Amino acid sequence: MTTFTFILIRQMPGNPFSIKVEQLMREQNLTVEEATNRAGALFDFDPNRPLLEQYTEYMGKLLRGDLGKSIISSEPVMNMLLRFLPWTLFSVGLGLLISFGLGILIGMLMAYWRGSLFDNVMTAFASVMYGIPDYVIALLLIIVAGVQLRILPFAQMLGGSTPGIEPGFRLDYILDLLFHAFLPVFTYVITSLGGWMLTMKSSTMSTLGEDYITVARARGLSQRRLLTAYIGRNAMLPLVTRLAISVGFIVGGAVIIETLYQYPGLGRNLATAILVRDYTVMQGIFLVIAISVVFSNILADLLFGLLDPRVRLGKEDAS
Amino acid sequence: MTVTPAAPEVVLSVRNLCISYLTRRGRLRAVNKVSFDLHAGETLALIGESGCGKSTINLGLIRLLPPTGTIDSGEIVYRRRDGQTVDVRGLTTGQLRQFLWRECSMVFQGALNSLNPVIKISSMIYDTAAAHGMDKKEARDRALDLFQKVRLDPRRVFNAYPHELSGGMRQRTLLATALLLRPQVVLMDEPTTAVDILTQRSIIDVLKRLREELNFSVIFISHDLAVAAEIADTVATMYAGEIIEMGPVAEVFYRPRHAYTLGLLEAAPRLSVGREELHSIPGSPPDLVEPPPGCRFHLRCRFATDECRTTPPPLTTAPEDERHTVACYHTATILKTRQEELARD
Amino acid sequence: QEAPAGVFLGTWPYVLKPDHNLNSFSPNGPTANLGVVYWQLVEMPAAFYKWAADEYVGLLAESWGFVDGGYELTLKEATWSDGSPVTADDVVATYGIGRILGWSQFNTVASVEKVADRTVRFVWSGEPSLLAERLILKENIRPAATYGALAEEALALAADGKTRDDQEWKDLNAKINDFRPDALLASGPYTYTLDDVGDSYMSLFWQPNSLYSGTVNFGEIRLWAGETEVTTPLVLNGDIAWSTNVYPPATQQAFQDAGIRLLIQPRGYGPSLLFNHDVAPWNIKEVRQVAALVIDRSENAFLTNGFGATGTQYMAGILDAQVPNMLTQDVIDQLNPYTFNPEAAADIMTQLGYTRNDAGKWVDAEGNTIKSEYKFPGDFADFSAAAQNATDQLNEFGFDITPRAVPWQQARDDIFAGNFELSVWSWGAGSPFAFSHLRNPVIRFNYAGLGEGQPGMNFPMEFEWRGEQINLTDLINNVNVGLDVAAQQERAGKIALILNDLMPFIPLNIILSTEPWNEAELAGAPADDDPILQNPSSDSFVILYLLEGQIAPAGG
Amino acid sequence: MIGFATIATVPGLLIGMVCGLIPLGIALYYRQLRPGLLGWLACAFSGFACGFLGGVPMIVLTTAVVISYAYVNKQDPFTSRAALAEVNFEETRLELLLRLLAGLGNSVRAGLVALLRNKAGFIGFLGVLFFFLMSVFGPLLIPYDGRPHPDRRLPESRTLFQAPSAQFPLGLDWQGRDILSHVVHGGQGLILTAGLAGVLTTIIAVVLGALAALLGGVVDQVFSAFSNFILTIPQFPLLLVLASVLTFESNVALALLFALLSWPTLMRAVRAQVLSLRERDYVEAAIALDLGLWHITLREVLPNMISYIVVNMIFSIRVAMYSIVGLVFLGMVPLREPDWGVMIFVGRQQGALSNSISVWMVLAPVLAIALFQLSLVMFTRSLEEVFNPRLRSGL
Amino acid sequence: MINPAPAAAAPLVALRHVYQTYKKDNHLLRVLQDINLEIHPNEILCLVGESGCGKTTTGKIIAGLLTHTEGEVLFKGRPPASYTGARERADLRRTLQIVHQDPFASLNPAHTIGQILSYPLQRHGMVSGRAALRRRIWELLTLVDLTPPGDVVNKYPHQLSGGQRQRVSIARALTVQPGLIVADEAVSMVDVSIRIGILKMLHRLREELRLAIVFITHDLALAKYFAWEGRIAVMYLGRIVEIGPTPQVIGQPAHPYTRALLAAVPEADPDLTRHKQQIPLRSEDIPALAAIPPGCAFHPRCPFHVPGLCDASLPPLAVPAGFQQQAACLPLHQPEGLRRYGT
Ligand SMILES: Nc1ncnc2c1ncn2[C@@H]1O[C@H](COP(=O)(O)OP(=O)(O)OP(=O)(O)O)[C@@H](O)[C@H]1O
Ligand SMILES: Nc1ncnc2c1ncn2[C@@H]1O[C@H](COP(=O)(O)OP(=O)(O)OP(=O)(O)O)[C@@H](O)[C@H]1O
Ligand SMILES: [Mg+2]
Ligand SMILES: [Mg+2]
Repeated sequence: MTTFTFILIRQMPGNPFSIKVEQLMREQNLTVEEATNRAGALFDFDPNRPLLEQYTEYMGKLLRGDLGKSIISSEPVMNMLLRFLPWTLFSVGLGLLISFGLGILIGMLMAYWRGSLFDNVMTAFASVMYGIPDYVIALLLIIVAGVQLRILPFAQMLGGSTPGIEPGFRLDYILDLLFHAFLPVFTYVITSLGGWMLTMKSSTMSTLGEDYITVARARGLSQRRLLTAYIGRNAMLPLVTRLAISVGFIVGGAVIIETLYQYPGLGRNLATAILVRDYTVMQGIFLVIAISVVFSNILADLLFGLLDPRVRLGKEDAS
Repeated sequence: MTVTPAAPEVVLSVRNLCISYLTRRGRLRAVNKVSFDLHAGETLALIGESGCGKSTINLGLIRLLPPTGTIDSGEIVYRRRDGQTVDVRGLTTGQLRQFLWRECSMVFQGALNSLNPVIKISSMIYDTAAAHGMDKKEARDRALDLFQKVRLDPRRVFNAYPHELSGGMRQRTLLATALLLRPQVVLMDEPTTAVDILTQRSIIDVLKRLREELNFSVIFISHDLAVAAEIADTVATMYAGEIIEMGPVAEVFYRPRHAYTLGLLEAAPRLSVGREELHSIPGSPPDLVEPPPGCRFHLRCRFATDECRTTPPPLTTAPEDERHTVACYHTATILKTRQEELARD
Repeated sequence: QEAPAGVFLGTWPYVLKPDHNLNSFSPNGPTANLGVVYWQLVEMPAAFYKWAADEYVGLLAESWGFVDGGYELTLKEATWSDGSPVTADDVVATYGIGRILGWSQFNTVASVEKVADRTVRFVWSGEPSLLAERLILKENIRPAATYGALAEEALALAADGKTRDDQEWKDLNAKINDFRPDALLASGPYTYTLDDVGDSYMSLFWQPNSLYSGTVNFGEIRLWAGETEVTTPLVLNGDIAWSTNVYPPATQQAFQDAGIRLLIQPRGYGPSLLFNHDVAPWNIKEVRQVAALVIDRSENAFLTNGFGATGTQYMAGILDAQVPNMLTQDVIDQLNPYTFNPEAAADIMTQLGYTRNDAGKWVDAEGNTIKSEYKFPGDFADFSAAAQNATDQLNEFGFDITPRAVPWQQARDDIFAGNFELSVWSWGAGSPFAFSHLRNPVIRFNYAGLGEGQPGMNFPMEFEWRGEQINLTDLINNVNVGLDVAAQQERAGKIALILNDLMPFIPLNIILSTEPWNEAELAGAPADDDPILQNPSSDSFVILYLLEGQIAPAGG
Repeated sequence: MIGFATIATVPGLLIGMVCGLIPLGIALYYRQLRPGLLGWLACAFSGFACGFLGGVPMIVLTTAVVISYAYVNKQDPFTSRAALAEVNFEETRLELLLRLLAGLGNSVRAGLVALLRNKAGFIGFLGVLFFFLMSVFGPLLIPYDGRPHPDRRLPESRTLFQAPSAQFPLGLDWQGRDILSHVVHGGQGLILTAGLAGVLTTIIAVVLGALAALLGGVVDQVFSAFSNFILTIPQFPLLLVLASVLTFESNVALALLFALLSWPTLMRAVRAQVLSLRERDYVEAAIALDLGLWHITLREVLPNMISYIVVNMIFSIRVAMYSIVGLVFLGMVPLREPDWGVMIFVGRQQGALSNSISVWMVLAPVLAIALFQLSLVMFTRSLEEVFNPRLRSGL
Repeated sequence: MINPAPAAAAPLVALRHVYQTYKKDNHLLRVLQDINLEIHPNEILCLVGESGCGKTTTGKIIAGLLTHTEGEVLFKGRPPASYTGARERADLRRTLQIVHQDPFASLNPAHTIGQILSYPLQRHGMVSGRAALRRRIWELLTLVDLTPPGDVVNKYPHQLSGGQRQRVSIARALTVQPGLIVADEAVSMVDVSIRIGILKMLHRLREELRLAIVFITHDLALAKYFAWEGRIAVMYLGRIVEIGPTPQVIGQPAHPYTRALLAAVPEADPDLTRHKQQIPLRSEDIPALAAIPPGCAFHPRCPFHVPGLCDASLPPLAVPAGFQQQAACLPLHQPEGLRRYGT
């Protein structure tokens, strides 16, 4: 995987050097010579070095847990990852959890009241939402809610936190974080909600047909207990695996959204890194993506085992 | 011999119950004008082939039909221990919830599917208790006691997940749970189908004993005549949604008056007789969306006459025993055939 | 002294922490993060250039001028934000490091010497030129207090006669890049610390010790991060009062509808259609001329950027606004204007032996249409619009061209590698010198200005033209040499005529900077006809007007 | 070339009308005028829509339907209640053909009925049909507006964008072109490419998944490892690189690329499905009857997966559509207009979303895509019924 | 009574010391142990036992659908490996057919009954020509009492009732003219009223077509009825514990397990069943296959077990004194065996 991405990334058109030249020319209106000279002095990166040599060096470092330094800023890539990853995990994770929670709730109710107006409206809503790209939703959200209706103070909401606020375990800081996370989280929720709703609906439908639901009814259980412990929990099981797997795509999915909302996460960082061809940073982020995909698959297994005693005990039996 | 309660007090009285399902092809009348009385401590066995509406009656009695099923008409009257009567059809959802399990509980076909696979037996017990205002401690004690009674290792089962139990254990667990709130009536839908012989035996034995100890009434659904013969006080034969014959167990087995009951008896192999001649009932069950006119059984009946083909036979009472009712035109012939067969053995 | 109350709301796509640093020699330092305009409010250059008047206004410089064999610069009595004076040492240190970094000033400058406390002298190595003067006056001067130690090492290396091929030199270069100062000493009225860099905006804060601290009207300059798409709603909402991004016409319309003024300034470039001269028939001069004739450049301009672009008028390889300065009227009169004329173009095609087929496409003798792929950077709204429209127009005339969007990095690399048939890139320059205009793109995107194995457009630079043997590379490289303006005009004129005739590329249009300026928040912008608006956006009036206090919070 | 080239042209119509004469003639022979006329219309219509590609297969289908009406009265020996000795099992080739056609016709009819039965599914079907008709016949009604119209600029306006008006129901785009015409013309390519991508994904996934499940062992492990590998590849740089190396000139190449990137998930599902189907009793019976691997794969396993495969194929089509739009959005595909994806791309680039007069350039294609996808989702419900013999014949 | 073993003819299928072991999560599941069986042409053998005791596994090994882990299986006296050549192997394959338990799962829902029957007929060239094919289908359907055949031939399996489907399964097995049919719980999922009809039909087929039938069931009454003329083999935890002619095994069971089973079966006769004497087991639960008790596997549940004997060594399957069937019970083989039980 690493090898593949390594080669892949170096094959991308453009290199950090020439891109910097272009940027200098465009932004500072320098002439080619000026820009070339300035850029030349800025990098200790040699695009003409043999790929194999670069590769062996990189892999050697990687094995020691060293992801190298950013070509552009000489910042150790590991530091950058550690700095940006929490934002992405927080926002996408929150979005995922909320959409998952809401999705299974609505999906369950849809199945429970299947055929009703609520069900039909929600099904249509979910299917339509599923078809609209997330960036379009994000742009519409800004323009309509932020600019035209002015119901969102979206300028203040950009970024990860209000500049100057002191990080800490304080209510105002946490509220500030939530305030800033609102836009991306809302977008993630809106775009992924439909999928969860539809899957949960079909899962609930099949659970509703199970005998133990009828038996539970016959035992006179309250509606709430029935919906949560019997219908909800069982119908949720197959979705949990998918939830865990989507965790793996957290990082990859956030690029455009984070850029639009200026959210300081890994996605926005990836976008910048790709733009300036910061090879080492890209490499680091892709590694994170690959690891998280693998990790989430393991997580899926674990979670499933945790929630479904059949699997859990099956494992214990074996040992 | 047949146990006849001295003062047969009716706990459940069903009159002209009609239940139908909405299907693609139209209304499917799964239960048609069914009436019976269930007495205190009595075990009523409903027998009949697959699809004749046994489970539907069962679900109808406690109003847990699937969304496509509706009770079209009829009366279900339940008599509580304090003598008050309850019209089950008239209960509100909340009342129904209170009614269920406390007064009338059930054991379903297929033990594995009747238990929620992801919660422990203990939480199932607690849930049930909580829904009926029984406190945790009491529920636990009672459950452990019942587990003991159904010959389970109480502690192990109480803390187990369903999949950790074998089929027989699950079925006995269900039986114990059904008795948790000391109901007067337990509905049992084929509790011994698809279990092994030895397990079936233990369930039968346990059921018999509990019934004596706790004195509840049972509606026992089965298509296995042998099981019905062993535990029922009263047997009702169902065909195509109707009860076509009902009476004390000995009456029905030794003096059947309906061609279908006779057919069932003739098709049941017995171990303790040597080589025997058995017969099956030809044909297959009728379509319930468009049931045949006249006697619903006439297409498969070897005694059928023109009368059978046009007019449904009325329910009549046997002269020997007024508890024995039957809907057939040829009761005498059938009775004679059966007696000859019995004599031959 | 109290900080003024106003907040200036601007925008710049700065880099986030931790990439962000305060080393203004490093790629992610203030240089890049503030952009030319705002950087000059922190580390000021010697002077500000007014284009229309062709004169410099001193910022840090008190006096400046050519002296025998060199150039002398005397600084005003200014102080850095820590209170220490700005001196000649600062200039020496700045250039000491600049030499290691290979600044282009050193193409003509041999050394920078301290003459007096506040005076430095630049000693020429080559021929003095106005271009060299401009580079000197526009360079931002950095504090020796911060970079002095590095500068000393640098000067020592230079004194030892080391060159950029020496390892010490390379090591020092790396050391300079890795240097991370804790604070940004400012000669201008604003500075910032890394704590002021937020995710969504960063702030420059007023400091009292600058020459201009007393005149500016803003206590804070707030820069919102983000590119066009991100800043659009912020401008609409009034969170950004002035933005230098390029907005597409629909957005400009939205600004106008929202009552936001649009300031028009030159931007210093425009899209040009590049031919690959290895690909038939684009290697035929007449075919290129035909292409120039059949593209309605004002339509193309309008679609490129609405009123933010004008169709090229002179077709001389020099931005229209500079043509009257750089060329003589005589030459201007000789230039073929390539007015939109499909009939004339059709005639040329017929003469070349092409015929039109049933579908209206031009075909050669074998019946082949003139098929080409037009590669353009899909992520640049203006270039891609220009390219798409040019394609449309060429196809309308009867060529058979497919547009193909690629990421801009690839488009650029493909042009360098000669891996294209038609493409689009910028022409012109934001510079008052013909050299910068003329080399772009014929040298920049041609083998002449590229490395080995990079043919670029592969336009032959040595050829016979009107009976004369021409070496176009030499001609262009020497166009601005010396201080004789008339001679420079003459040389430029010749090149212009060559380009106008051979059409190695088609300068489609000239993009203007259409900058939203929210008058509800900012007062003091010049009137539309104010000559200062002829300054291109890199020499924006905002620099001067802010420092001089002409720009103020509206209503305040 | 004749084929898709004859879409919605007079030759196409003629082809269809001529094709339709066959079912019509047969219908007249059997005195079944109504199905005959319907068959003729269907042929004419699909010939009009797809030329030979539509007309010729339609002959077979409609003829079969016609015959299925007529054949009811024919005596199939099997439908007789006579004794074995009295039954004649011989039949001529013509009779066989008729019998087979009648069977096909009955299936078609049953399929149609199943299609119409599910309400949501039917609405979905109508939606899909609408988009199909719009793409094929829309161009006949609404000519493509491809040239910029600087002349349409409203006084005082800085752009050529215009809000919807009576003349231009969806407004004008950044070049002053009619957005409606772009919506009508722009679906073809996208739908076709996405459809192709979905089909290819499904084919790859089904073939590999079935092979992995049926052959097991090393093959299984290799395929599974490979699918895992594909899943962890960061797709974004891969696309960037591929876009710089390849030109996605043809829809086929683009579709293939998508198929190559998106088969793994479906393949896993198919593998699991085949594994479970392989355990079915009827497969064991087929083994006991020594019917051979081919028979088992094609006749026993595959038919029971068809519904699953088709539903997943539609799902893949939706995903492909979404991804292609994304790819266009990133500007990595030749921007051939008219195309919904290109509209979104250019619209965003031209700032269309910032302004209520211009927002339709993006909203219109987005809604078109969303509605098309909605139709597909709903349509799958009907398809499930069509492919399930249990539901289909439970009339 | 009838032990149909004309010693000369080789048995159709012979199992000699067959073991079947599965590995599951590091456990060894000993599903079958030391199974010895011979099935002769036209014979009825009935396998009975509780769920999971290995009946289906044995059946599949007999039908050649499953390879065993140890021991020897001979088909017509030869090991399967000796069947070389496609033709020979195909012939062998076709000799052995299976009818599954679940009539819903054993017919492919995607094909009509006609198709289901025609595939094997065509594949093996059992008929030539379309007319012959259709005639043969007609015959087969008539043979299994699906009359008139026209009513079912064009239907899909789901349009038939369970009994009809089971008949189709049987007809399908008959397409290739097998010598042996393994009927794995073939009637346990069809309705009581129709079971007997199918069993009668199987009997008839056996006579008409000289079939051998291995009948697997857990219903002893049914086994008794069906296999009256054949043998019954009682299995417990992967072993045969008793095998012999049906009337003997049912009428005079030897092994305690068989006796417990027989006693536990309720009878369709109220008086009889309520007065049947029960044999109380020592434990309700059957041990797991992964942990089969040592010695006689039944000893932890056996009311007659002799400590130190039953749990120590494996009982051999032999004919105890006074019995005509073989049984694997140590106390029975001891001189005082019969007395201990008080038969
Ligand atoms: N949810 C339902 N929708 C439509 N029809 C149903 C439904 N449930 C049952 N039926 C039909 O109602 C009739 C009676 O079904 P029921 O389940 O009561 O039979 P049963 O006697 O319990 O059969 P079994 O012995 O197989 O359990 C059958 O014909 C069945 O097909
Ligand atoms: N492929 C397999 N892998 C692991 N265990 C298996 C496998 N096949 C069968 N078994 C186990 O072997 C045992 C015997 O199975 P078998 O199906 O032969 O029992 P059976 O007597 O037919 O039971 P039933 O009456 O339930 O059909 C069971 O415990 C089963 O779990
Ligand atoms: Mg039932
Ligand atoms: Mg089995």
